[in-house]
Amino acid sequence: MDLTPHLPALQVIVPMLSAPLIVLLKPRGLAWAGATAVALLSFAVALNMAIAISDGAHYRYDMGGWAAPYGIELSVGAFSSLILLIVTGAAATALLAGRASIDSQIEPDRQPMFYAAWLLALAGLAGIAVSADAFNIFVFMEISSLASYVLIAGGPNRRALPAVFKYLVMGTIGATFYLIGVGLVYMMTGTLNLADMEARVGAVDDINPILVAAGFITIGLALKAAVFPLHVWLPNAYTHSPHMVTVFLAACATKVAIYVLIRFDFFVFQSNFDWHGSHFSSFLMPLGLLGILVASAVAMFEGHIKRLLAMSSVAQIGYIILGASFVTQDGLTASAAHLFNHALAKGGLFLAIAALACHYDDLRLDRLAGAARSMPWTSAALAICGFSLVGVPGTAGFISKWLLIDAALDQGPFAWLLVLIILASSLMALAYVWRIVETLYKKPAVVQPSSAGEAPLELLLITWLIALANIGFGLFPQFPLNLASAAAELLMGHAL
Amino acid sequence: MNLLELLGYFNYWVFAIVLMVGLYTVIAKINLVKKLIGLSIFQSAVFLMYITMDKVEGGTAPIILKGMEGNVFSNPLPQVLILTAIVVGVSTLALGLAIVVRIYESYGTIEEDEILDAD
Amino acid sequence: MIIVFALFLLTLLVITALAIVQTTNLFVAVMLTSIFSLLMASNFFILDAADVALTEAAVGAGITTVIFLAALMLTTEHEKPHLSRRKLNTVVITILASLIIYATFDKPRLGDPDAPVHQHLAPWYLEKTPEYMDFPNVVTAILGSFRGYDTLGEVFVVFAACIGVLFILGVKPPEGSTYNPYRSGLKHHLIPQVVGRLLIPFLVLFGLYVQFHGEYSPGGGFQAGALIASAIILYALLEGEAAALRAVPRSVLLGLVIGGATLYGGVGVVCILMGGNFLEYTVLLDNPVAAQQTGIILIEAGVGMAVCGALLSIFHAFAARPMRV
Amino acid sequence: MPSPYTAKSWQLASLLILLFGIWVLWSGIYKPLLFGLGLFSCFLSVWLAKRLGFFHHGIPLRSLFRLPKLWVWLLLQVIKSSIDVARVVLSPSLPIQPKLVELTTDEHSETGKVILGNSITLSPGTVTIDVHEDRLLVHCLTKDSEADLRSGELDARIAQLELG
Amino acid sequence: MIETVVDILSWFLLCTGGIFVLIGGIGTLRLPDFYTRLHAASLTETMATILILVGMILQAGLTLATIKLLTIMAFLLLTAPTASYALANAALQSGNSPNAQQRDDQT
Amino acid sequence: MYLVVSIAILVTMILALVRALRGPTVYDRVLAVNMFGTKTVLLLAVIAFLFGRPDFLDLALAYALINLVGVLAVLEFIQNKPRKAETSNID
Amino acid sequence: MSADNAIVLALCVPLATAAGIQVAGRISDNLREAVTLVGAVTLAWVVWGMLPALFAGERPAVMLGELLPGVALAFEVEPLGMLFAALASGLWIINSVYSIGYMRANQERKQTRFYTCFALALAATMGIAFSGNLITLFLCYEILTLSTYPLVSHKGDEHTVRSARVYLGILLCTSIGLFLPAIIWTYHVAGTGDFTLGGILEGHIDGADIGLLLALFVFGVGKAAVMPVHRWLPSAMVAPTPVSALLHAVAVVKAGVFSIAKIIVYVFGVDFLFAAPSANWLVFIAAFTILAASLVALRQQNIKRLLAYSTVAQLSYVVMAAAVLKPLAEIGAAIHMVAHAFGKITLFFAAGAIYTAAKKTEIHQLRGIGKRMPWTMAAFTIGALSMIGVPPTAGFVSKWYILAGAFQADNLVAIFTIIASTVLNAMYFLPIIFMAWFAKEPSGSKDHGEAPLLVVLALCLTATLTLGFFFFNGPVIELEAQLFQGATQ
Repeated sequence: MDLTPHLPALQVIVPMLSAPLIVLLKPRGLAWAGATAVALLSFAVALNMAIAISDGAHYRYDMGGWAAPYGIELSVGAFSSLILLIVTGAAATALLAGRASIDSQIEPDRQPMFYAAWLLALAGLAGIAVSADAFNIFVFMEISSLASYVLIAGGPNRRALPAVFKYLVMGTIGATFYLIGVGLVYMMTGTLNLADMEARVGAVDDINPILVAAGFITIGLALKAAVFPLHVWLPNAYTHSPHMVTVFLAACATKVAIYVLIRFDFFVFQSNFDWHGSHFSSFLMPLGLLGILVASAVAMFEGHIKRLLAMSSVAQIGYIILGASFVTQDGLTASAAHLFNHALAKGGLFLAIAALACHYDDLRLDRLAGAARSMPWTSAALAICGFSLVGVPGTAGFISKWLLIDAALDQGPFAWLLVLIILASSLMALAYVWRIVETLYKKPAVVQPSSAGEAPLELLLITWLIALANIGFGLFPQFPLNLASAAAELLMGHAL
Repeated sequence: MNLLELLGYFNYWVFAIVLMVGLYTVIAKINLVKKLIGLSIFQSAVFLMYITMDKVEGGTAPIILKGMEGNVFSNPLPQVLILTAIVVGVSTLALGLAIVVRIYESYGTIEEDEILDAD
Repeated sequence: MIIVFALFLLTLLVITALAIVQTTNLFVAVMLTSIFSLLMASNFFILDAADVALTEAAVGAGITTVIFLAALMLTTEHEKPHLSRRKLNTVVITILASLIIYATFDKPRLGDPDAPVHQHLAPWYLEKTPEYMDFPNVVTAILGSFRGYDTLGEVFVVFAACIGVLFILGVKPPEGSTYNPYRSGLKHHLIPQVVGRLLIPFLVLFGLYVQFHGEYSPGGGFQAGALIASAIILYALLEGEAAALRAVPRSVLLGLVIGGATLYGGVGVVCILMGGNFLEYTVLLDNPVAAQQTGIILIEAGVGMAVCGALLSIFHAFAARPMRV
Repeated sequence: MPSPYTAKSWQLASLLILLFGIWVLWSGIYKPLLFGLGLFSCFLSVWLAKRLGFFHHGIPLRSLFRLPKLWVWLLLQVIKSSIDVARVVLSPSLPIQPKLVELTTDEHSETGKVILGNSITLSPGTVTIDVHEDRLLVHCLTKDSEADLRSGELDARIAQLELG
Repeated sequence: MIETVVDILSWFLLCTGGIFVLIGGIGTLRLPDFYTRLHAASLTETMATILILVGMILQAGLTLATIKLLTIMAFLLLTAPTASYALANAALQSGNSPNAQQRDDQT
Repeated sequence: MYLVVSIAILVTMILALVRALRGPTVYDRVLAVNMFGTKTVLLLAVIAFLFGRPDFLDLALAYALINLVGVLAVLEFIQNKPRKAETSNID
Repeated sequence: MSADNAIVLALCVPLATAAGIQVAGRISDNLREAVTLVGAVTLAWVVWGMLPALFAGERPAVMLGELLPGVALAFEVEPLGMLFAALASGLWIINSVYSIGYMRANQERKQTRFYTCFALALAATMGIAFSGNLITLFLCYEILTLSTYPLVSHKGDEHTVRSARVYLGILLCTSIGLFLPAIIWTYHVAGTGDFTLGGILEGHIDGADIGLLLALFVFGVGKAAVMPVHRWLPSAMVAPTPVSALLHAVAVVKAGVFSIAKIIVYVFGVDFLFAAPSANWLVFIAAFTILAASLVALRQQNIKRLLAYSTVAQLSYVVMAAAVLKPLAEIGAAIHMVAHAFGKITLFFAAGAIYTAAKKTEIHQLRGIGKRMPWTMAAFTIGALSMIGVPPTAGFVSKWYILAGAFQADNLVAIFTIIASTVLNAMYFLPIIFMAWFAKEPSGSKDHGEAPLLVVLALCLTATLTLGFFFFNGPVIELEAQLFQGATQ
């Protein structure tokens, strides 16, 4: 039987329905294997769709057989496909690489639940990406959030707990804000389907509730996405979660929120109100810029390597937001491309850190001095991904920075200021990445690793795979770039 | 605008007030359990908003029993949404409480500032 | 008329909310939260949302209170009376409040039949439910079929919470924790015990009644799950947590959760296998109306199982945890 | 199974029938499907009840038939004492003389003691606050209610339930 | 004719029930300590419940609603004293003797 | 008529709430909460009739059940939790 | 072998050499060095093999892939790049010979890494030389920076690491902070970044923006060491001498000035820039750099630091020559790259030889050293004379062309600067030469002879080249003249 038309649904339900079954797999190896197989399958589904979509396909799916505004519609276009690739890719990669790391951080009897939560997080994030229904997005947002809280709380350090609590509180506030916004839009339009909303919002006479709704949705999602002043939950949550969870979530969790934010704003509001573009810009651009600067500056002085990278994530989110806030084809392309490239770079970095953590318990930067001597391959991969983060040419990160600056140059008289800020933050990124590299390579060792040698082979291999992908997509970025520009086209097609 | 019409907005005002009370509790209180309580108040306010919009004057609950086919019915859709949202709220709350319990076990306190001091 | 009730109940609601914020005793706050929930439920009821009211009562006033108390038991009930960042908060709150109230005046009035919400989707649902499903409760029709995917998501939210709590509380309790407050229950209280025991079968029956009459009257899988769970929680309170676990072991609870979730998803997958879309029940049987009904009964059963198992698992996870005295 | 006590099959059957009767009355929808589900539900309830120790405290069937008589009497008591309490509450001077009374009862069966205790509580003005062995601690609001209590009539009537 | 009588009777019962509820509410406010308030509460929980529910049963007549109302009544009449007992007992066991209670309240 | 009754119940609910807020002991509050719950049951039953939808009595039934569970949970809590101060006023 | 394939081969040979060195390094030192030499010779053969095609007017090109729409990874051989590539690949052989001698004699550690990075740097250099557009140039430029970092910080002690950080910091910061935006700006306004004869910016940019863009390029290409971004060059002196040679003569600084020349010629277009008044400042800043660096060099005591400042000055010759914006000057700039390469590598080799043999690093220690190390000092003298521009050395030829270009442009500033700097050059080089040959060796100094044979061989070779270039510069000029076929005829 032909499953192709069911792919959007399968993308979500395969991991989701496997989650309960994973709990039953008591021998932990089996749970891992099952989860990995499912994650790989999801990735295959996502890849399959992405390839078809880059050839111009567009998937639509009516859940339950009920047509769009009445039932829930799934819709996978270029933008969602890009996100799906990131999400499933991150989940599969981290699982493939992470068995040893997870074994060392999660007790065996809790592991089946851990893997189940993992798959739920995957399903939730994928569900957000494929859904074309405002409320359905909320439901899946909550699935993914709850599962991520669980994953993060699995960290062996007790500090994970206050961190995850903060995340829980702020995440819930964010989701609830989103819900309020959706409610207001629903109140004024009577529909929940995004496409239907787009068609009906314009006809609404009383614009104030829509305006407030846009505000609530934007703030709520900005909270979830850790956009600059609302990012306070992120650093600790990423720092103290199990390493593999950091790999997974840092690569995709906030991105999905950004995806919804951009999608909602462009599909529903931009297409109806010509002032919305400027509101959107004037709200998000300063936040993006501030985030880029402040977070980079903070990262430069961070002592803990995971916290440092978490702060850098905040800055990178700033880039993505900045690109979107231009409301131009180029800006959105840059944004979408950066979504992908940052996931690649951050994923690789956190993988390398997980590898370091195999032999170093304390991940404070000064304790890691000289690690390159005992773990040269890991350190090299870390350096490569770090350079990608900075945007050194030849790496994936460069592509998106290029696009971003290119897009910024169109931004009227203050373009030079934007470029200046982007460049300044790139230099700050260089500074903190260089700090890591230099510590690993040039400083005399302070702490002897708990055991000599490299990280487990599979972890090392995957880390290198990602590192090479950073270079590969830096030199041959056609595939993600096609998707990104198709995504931007899709979004701009909805803007006035 | 006469009084009755004004009172038609009363639900929304209460929504706004309760929402803010909840939010205030979440961000101003430093006791973790209190924060969670605030969170559930906060969410409840949203439920109120949704349910408020489902009401139709002279309508009745959307259960179309025999012989009621001609009646006016309230909007069933927000109710469905809120059913889901309530479940989500409880789930979040349970998870939050589990975390609070663990925090208390490892820190001996559930006051945020004391936890910060402890680390 | 509704306005009168609304005025009363909502004013009480606001007062209760303020009181909850003010009190420094968490136990009192939880008690007031339960009142808050009841008020909220009454409000839902007078606003014609019977299903929601039932849920809010069963979950908000019942289960939530129980779980709150179980958690308070393991922590502390006293809150230190200080606030943080008062000024900033006030500013944020004021801005948001004015934002909302600003938006208020363009909203449709309460009960305005011309409001856009009542124009677009709702009439369709009200009109088509008798046609496609042939049962009276439109809420259940939307919940189970039109937006069945949301409900699937909801079940998995519960599932996530369940495994989350089990996972988080699955670590060893700290050194020296021996005392389990729920060990003995209320064994020495004769009256509650006898009465409770007498009631339990009726409660379970009532729960099942709500489960299977979801298509005809308010209720459905979720409310039923919560009700049955509270019946068993009642037993646990009376006879001690361990006795309840002996009667309904953990594995059964987990089985319920997994089975329920899988049942729901399985129905969807079967629909795909039979040539329909995911959760398109129409393909299950030859007669589309009967197929819809069958599908909804099956998935509601799944919801009930999952919710009941999950809530009980969560309760046990808290109640079985020993503490230091 | 938590309990050594195994329920007799007639007990199970009667509970089943009772439950099914209630189901039918509650339901009001007479379709084969719902009957089937109802039967299933009743079986499930009985099974759970059995597991949860419903049958630990044997309920003498015969006393069930005498209950209505008690109820009628109790209803009169309730009305009487309700009016009393209402008067007390409403009178400006609030004429209360709260007092703790300890009652000894001849009841031995747990069920009997529960019925007694609850009956006392049901009538306003008296609240059972402790049941220990064969002694009941009762809180009375006024002298009158105390007097009623001390008359021991209720105790006697409940004792009758089990006797015959 | 019968209907009118039943109607009047039920209205009467409902009204009285309402009054008793109110009195009970007032009682919980006026009475001085926890144990005495219990009595006022039980006023609303027994007498008022019976009156109101019976009033409604009369209105409903021989319908399914009557069964439900009866069930509710049975539930309430079973659980209300149980809850009162549980509460009072808890108060007692935690060392709140009825006499000590009075002092508490005057503060 | 139902309206009158329901308003009476509402007023009583307010009184109970006042008691719950004023305390002074924990038990007073719990008593008030319990009373509040039973009054909600009555209120719902009455409103069901008031709205002409007596089939909604299920709700009242569910409330009655939930209320008992709640009170017993509270009892269990009070019993097991060593209490520092008996009276904790709302300040 | 077609010329197109040769480009790819030119990129791959050093990379393969790097890989081979890694492998061979685990087997034996001799094998490793053999691999290095084989790689160097092969590269030279490949690169020089392209010359005939170029003289024939061909422009071999290859496109590896498209990064972004319109932004491709492309390589193209043109005269300027060919000159640079030929120079670098040729000098790599000599430098390798020298390195082998130097590294062995000084028993440096981690030699495998040294040779690997060296090969990588050469690969990047080839990339820069053959880059067909701005983005490829930038990419290779950054790889060059990164691959030379381990070389500069080779010693690994705290001081070295700090200096290396300055090196890397300045180069990366300027490239990312200035060069990159300039590139993006160019792409943005012109829609392309391909190096095209006559420039691509004409008509796309005007007014003060031209000056601004030029500034971004000039200061962004930190490797050209125009003041004030010259600081990295003295810092990088902590590196071993072969590395200094690589930096100053073979690859790094040459890459810098080459980039600027290429950008001026192919991106702005000489005529376009000449007509733009806002671009005049470049001559001034270059002139300032020449004079200031020379003055600083006067005060240096350390040989290598002196040479470093001399390099700063000489580099700005190239920049200034390019900035004069007349064909003759551009040719002069190209020739000066070659001339300076020969001269400076000789000087560094000599300094390294002195360090290897006598462990002397300061100028005042050189008294009478000519007697002990006659070959070395002879080469040093030739190199120094070339720096000053005395015939018959290579330096004279290039200065002549630059001067001619300056006159052609009536650029008095340039003329004055060249004359003044020649005087200054003489002022700091002549005393050293004099001291080495004629001063009396202080008593009690260590007894030493010449440096190892390979070292001496290498430096003699470069000295010969310095002299030889004076006489046999025809092909080079012919090649570069292709740049301005129209202008010169």
